[in-house]
Amino acid sequence: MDLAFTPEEQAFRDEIRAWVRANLPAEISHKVHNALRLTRDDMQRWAKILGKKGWLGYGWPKQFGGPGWNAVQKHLFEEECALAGAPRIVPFGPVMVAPVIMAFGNKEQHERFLPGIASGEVWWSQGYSEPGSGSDLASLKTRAERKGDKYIVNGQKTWTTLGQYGDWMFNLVRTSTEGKPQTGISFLLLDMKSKGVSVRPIKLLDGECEVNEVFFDNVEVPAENLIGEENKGWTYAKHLLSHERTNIADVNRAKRELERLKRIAKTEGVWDDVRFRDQIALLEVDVVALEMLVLRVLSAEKSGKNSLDIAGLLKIRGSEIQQRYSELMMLAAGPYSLPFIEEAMEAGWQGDFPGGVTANAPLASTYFNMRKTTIYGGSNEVQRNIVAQTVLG
Amino acid sequence: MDLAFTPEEQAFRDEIRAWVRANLPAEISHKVHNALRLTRDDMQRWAKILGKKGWLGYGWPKQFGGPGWNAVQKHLFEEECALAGAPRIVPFGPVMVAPVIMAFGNKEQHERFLPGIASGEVWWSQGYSEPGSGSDLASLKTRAERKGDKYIVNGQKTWTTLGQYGDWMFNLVRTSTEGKPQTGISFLLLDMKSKGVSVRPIKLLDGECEVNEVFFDNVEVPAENLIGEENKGWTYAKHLLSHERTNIADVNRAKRELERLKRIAKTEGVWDDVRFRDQIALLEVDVVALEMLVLRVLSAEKSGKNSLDIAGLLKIRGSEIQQRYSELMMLAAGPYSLPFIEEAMEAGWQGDFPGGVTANAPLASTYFNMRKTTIYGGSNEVQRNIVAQTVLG
Amino acid sequence: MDFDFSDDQVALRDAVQKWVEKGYGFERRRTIVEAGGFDRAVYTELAELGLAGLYVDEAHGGLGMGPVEAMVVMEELGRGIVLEPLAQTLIASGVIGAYGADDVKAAWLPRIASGEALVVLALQERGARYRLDRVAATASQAGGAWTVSGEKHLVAAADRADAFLVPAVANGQPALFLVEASAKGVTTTGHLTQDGSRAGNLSMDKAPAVLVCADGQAALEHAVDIGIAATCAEGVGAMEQTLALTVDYMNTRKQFGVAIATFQALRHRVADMKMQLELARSMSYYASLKLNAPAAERRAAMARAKVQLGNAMRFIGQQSVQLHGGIGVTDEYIGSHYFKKLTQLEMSFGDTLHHLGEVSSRMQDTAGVFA
Amino acid sequence: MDFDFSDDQVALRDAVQKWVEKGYGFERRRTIVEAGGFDRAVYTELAELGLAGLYVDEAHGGLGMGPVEAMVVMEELGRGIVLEPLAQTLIASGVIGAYGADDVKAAWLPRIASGEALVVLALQERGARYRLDRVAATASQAGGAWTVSGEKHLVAAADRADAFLVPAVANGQPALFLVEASAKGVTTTGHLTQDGSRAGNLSMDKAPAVLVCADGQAALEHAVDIGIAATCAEGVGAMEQTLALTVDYMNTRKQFGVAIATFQALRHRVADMKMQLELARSMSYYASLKLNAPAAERRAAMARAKVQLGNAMRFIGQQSVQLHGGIGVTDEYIGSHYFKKLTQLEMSFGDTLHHLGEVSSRMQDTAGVFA
Repeated sequence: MDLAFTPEEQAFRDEIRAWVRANLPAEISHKVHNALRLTRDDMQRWAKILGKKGWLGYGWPKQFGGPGWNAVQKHLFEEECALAGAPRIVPFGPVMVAPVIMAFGNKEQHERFLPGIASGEVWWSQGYSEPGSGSDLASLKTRAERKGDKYIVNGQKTWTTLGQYGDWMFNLVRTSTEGKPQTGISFLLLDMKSKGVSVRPIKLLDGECEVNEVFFDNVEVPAENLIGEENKGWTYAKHLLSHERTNIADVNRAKRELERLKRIAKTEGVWDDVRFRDQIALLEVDVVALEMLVLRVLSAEKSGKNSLDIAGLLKIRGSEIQQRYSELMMLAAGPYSLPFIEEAMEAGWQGDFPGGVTANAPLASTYFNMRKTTIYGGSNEVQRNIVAQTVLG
Repeated sequence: MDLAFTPEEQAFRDEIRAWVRANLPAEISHKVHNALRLTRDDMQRWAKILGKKGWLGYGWPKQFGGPGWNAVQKHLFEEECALAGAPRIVPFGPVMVAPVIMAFGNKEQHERFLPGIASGEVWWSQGYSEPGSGSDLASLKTRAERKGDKYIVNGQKTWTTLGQYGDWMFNLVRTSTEGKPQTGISFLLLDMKSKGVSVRPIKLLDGECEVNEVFFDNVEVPAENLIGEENKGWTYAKHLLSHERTNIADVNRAKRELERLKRIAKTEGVWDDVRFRDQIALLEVDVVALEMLVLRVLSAEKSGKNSLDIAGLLKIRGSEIQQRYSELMMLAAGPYSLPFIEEAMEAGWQGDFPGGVTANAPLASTYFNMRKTTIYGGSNEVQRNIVAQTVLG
Repeated sequence: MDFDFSDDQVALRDAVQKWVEKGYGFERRRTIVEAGGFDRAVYTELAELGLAGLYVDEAHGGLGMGPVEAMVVMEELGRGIVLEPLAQTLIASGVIGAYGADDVKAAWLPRIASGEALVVLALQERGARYRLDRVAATASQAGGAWTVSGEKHLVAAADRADAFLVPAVANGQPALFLVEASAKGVTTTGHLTQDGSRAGNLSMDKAPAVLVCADGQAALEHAVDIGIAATCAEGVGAMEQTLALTVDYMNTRKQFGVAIATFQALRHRVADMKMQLELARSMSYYASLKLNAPAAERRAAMARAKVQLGNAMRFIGQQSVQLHGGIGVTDEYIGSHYFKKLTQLEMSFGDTLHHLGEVSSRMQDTAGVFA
Repeated sequence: MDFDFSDDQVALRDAVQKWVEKGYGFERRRTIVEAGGFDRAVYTELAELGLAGLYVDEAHGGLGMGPVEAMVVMEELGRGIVLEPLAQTLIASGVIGAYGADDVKAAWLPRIASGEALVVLALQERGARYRLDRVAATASQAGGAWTVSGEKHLVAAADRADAFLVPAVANGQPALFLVEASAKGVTTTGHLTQDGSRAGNLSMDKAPAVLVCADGQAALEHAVDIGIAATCAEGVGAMEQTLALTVDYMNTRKQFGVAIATFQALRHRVADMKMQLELARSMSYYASLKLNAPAAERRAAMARAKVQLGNAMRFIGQQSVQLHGGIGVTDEYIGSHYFKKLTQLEMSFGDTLHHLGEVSSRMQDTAGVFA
């Protein structure tokens, strides 16, 4: 047992750190460190920089052009990116669909789709949730009917994160209504520029359009875009979800944001208020405990011993912590988190924010936005069901 | 709308206060104020004093010899008793079985049982729960078979509070196994000195024997001890439970104990610790809010308007608050709550308690004991089911 | 001890409720937010209902009502998440009525009651946070006339108001002044706030002012306490509607073939929301019923109430969003606007931690509602 | 970064686990409680397993092991809610080993390792609460010999121990002394504590003493930190067993015709217990892995760990009782004894609020495990 990273791991970290600090554009990290609005260009610019280095698919095995890092290395990479203020990698391409394509796609699909994902050129979106199918995902209704060498897709997806920027979309579609709901689902890749696809951004409570509805009206999809076998899509989707992902805890971001919270508390004069500071202290304990939990999972993955089936715990705790730091930031600024000035969330805004600290502008919006974290990716209620199942049977 | 009690209510309170202060034995109130061990004699002594005044059945209507007080008057009586450090009235006779006897018993039963309850001479116990029937009370199995003019009772009750002192016991017994479980239950009064009754005290985690198992081995009970009709006992029991009882919130005791907590915090040197004091302040808010909730219920009962169906809320919140003040008292004394010296919980103990403050002796025991409050009387989980039912349907 | 509403109070509630239901639908509200968060026409409608004069005595053209009536009204405005700041009018009329000289009353109360003049409290200064004893604005007197200089933020409807109640230090002591929007040296700006309402900065450079009360600390505390009681009531209305929306949704939304209202874990959450709502309502009553108590008792009561309300608003707001799932975080769904309103109310007139500190520092040996 | 246990550590765990299962059943434990909460024979058995010498170097007859091994052992003792205070032995051997002069080591470490001498920390003074910088006991030197006077409470197994590690003020500074139970001027008393173990008062009236460390503050902090790490591990074992008992009960107990493990609200409670357990285990690892870090880093880590453990122990203990219902509060059911153990552990070596204060006062700009 050892808490310290090995010299090799430390050297790896140093290498990543040096490269990230040298290559991450300052104007982007400035936005991330201050929770300012990121554009599509910001996100894709960073993705392409990573892609060029071969690190956008940082979790990919070498055979598909990835760096072949182990769990600890992946974590260190994520941590260095987060602490440096890099935008989160939009996961739908490199993290979510790519492993499915690798595992269940054919060679043509590998060659056709993986390069665009690895380079950051092609923006992928996720088509899972539907208006009637949230926690009960298997009840999805979007139909794909096979007509010759095509599928004709009709239906609707929703909560499609950043779908307004998407080039391609991976979808769970219903290809059969026989048997259990899970058995009639297929995994289909779809060009979002196809005729019949329309995207409607959904404005969220913070005023931003982070998610979308995507409508399919007789969209023709070549049958070659089907991954694996028809009606086996649920298995592939589960494979994707079951992949132990310590990153869902987002502890590296939590560390960065805890440091930001402390800066805000100092600026706002509550750092020396025992009552407020205790709240930060409690959060600090929570973050350290979460990080230790993540490290335990990483260690188990690395050694293959003591495998820990606690992805649900990571999701629950990670999301609660994200909500808490955003709440405390807002409460730290107090009245000065209340002005809602949309322009003030743009980098370089030269206006006069009430009280003079423009850094307070996004705090309430972030708090509002973070409510999503206990809902998406399998709501925390669903996660608790899963955890309880492992404990109680 | 008015927060103040009316002059008449105030005068009533003054009268009660003067009488209670004049008649409550000081050695008993000393024990109550310091959470020392109460004997059967202590409890019955106070009951008889009340009984002589006609106030043991303080909720009884005049026709049965009670004072005929309204909801507010009953509350004021309870409050004055609590604040003066009177022992809680053991409810099984005057508060629980008496109203059932009044409502569903016949004239002979009234004359036979009510005087002994009103005077405090006869100690009653409750026979509801069984080992297999807790939250699911209707599944009870204790059988009463009619044989001529007698019932033969066999089975077992448990969690019978203070049953070791009981003279009589009211029981829910199964007289039929037909139909729904609820429909085969009868309400039977049983002399605990009958042959075949045995009582086994259950030692609880605090070392005290507050509850008992009661076994029935072919106990003969005269049929005249049946209340109302055979197989209608569930209705009578529900009548008893549905009686809106603000007293289940126990807010008057909470007020007394909050004051005690403040005294303990001062003695133990944590009153001036912001961190600890905030915990007391939060509890103070909780207690005031609970008291306001109780007063709202009383007002609604008094006027007959705006009836509030929130007994479940009172039970939940009241029990949580009881647990919290006992927890904070223990934490206030910290290390000095840890000695477990059973004799130190006797009034007048002259031993040397570690640290010199004998008042710390019962704190942990009370904390342990209070865990029962969220379990008994319909667990808080059952109460939440009930509340949810009223809100969600 | 009596918590029944009088017939008049019930009639008042019905009138406001009817106006909200008919006159203040979600679409009208959205239009107002898009236009900047304040609509004078709406404010005029409130005044026409008599609400702007609720605290103004009849001699000055008002209804001469008290805190319970104010509570009834604010609950309904909260239920409708009405943007226009009636709480500010309660503060201004209450404070001028209680502390103003006769000429100040005569000049302002009738105009406030009629809705002609919107007067708001300009309280917030940078560095004060929620503390009322930190006032940087200054007042000075020359030839019998006062002028005030200073900068206030988060002033409700700052650039749409007609006058401001302004705490400023005069002769080393805080005093309370009335400064007209049209006065020389006054500039205002405006912006939306998180709940969709309007606020702004008030900047005063030797602006002519009328003295309302030389003992400004007492008047300011009273002003804030009127605001706290109003906020508590507004919160209760907003929470009640939030819970109602949640219950409706849970009984409608199906997952796994059944309404999500059937899941026990969610049911218990709803029971906890109901608990918080009823505790909050109880403490809102308490706040309003203590609003005319002596200052020390009044202040202690407001702090207690605001702690309970703050916790309740946060819990109910957050849980409502959670129980709705995705739809709960969308702008198009009205529930998210209740959540934002509840969030902002928690930070109005002192947040939960601030008032916990007030409760803590004011604790006595005694306990309970009457202690 | 590696959290796998070595084969030796696994073997150590198995040995202790086996001893607990075979040698320390509920009935034996009950007998010990009834006899006063401490059984020297049990302590001897622990010593025979080598555990009393875990921190003693091999030169002095011990195993020369480190904090991870101590953690492994304490987890198992916690799982068995063993009453005999091995944590005290870890403290005494750790502190004497780190700070004692060679002759003190030679005199005591072999006897500690063999189990012949039980040495415990006599820390608690009235008025100190959990603060380590409040020491009232005094030491004075005459003719090269030290004597100590003072009164200590809640000393583990006070009247069964052979010697005490005693903080006392010497020359205006706290120093750490060793006082033998048999020394002149020493009197002890004994009583049960809430978890069934034994403690007592230690009274010293010019009792002859041996100086262990003149910089008593540093040694005392180190002693307490060894105790905190041990307590965390003990808590993890006790919580794990508490959860296991609860899960068994829920899958057995039927109400309304089904096992109560089927009720979603209760299932979610169990998920929250599992969460607390895994967070606590993580922080127990953290505490043990930081136990040999420089003092400032070590102290900060212990405070963080104890906050997490305190919250977890309280939550899991309380929820376990609640999920058991009536049986959970009975003396005859083993679960209630776990609850009492968890309660007492929270108040050992500083409770949650105390350590929250420590975390708060030690916070840096940085965040995380390595900050």
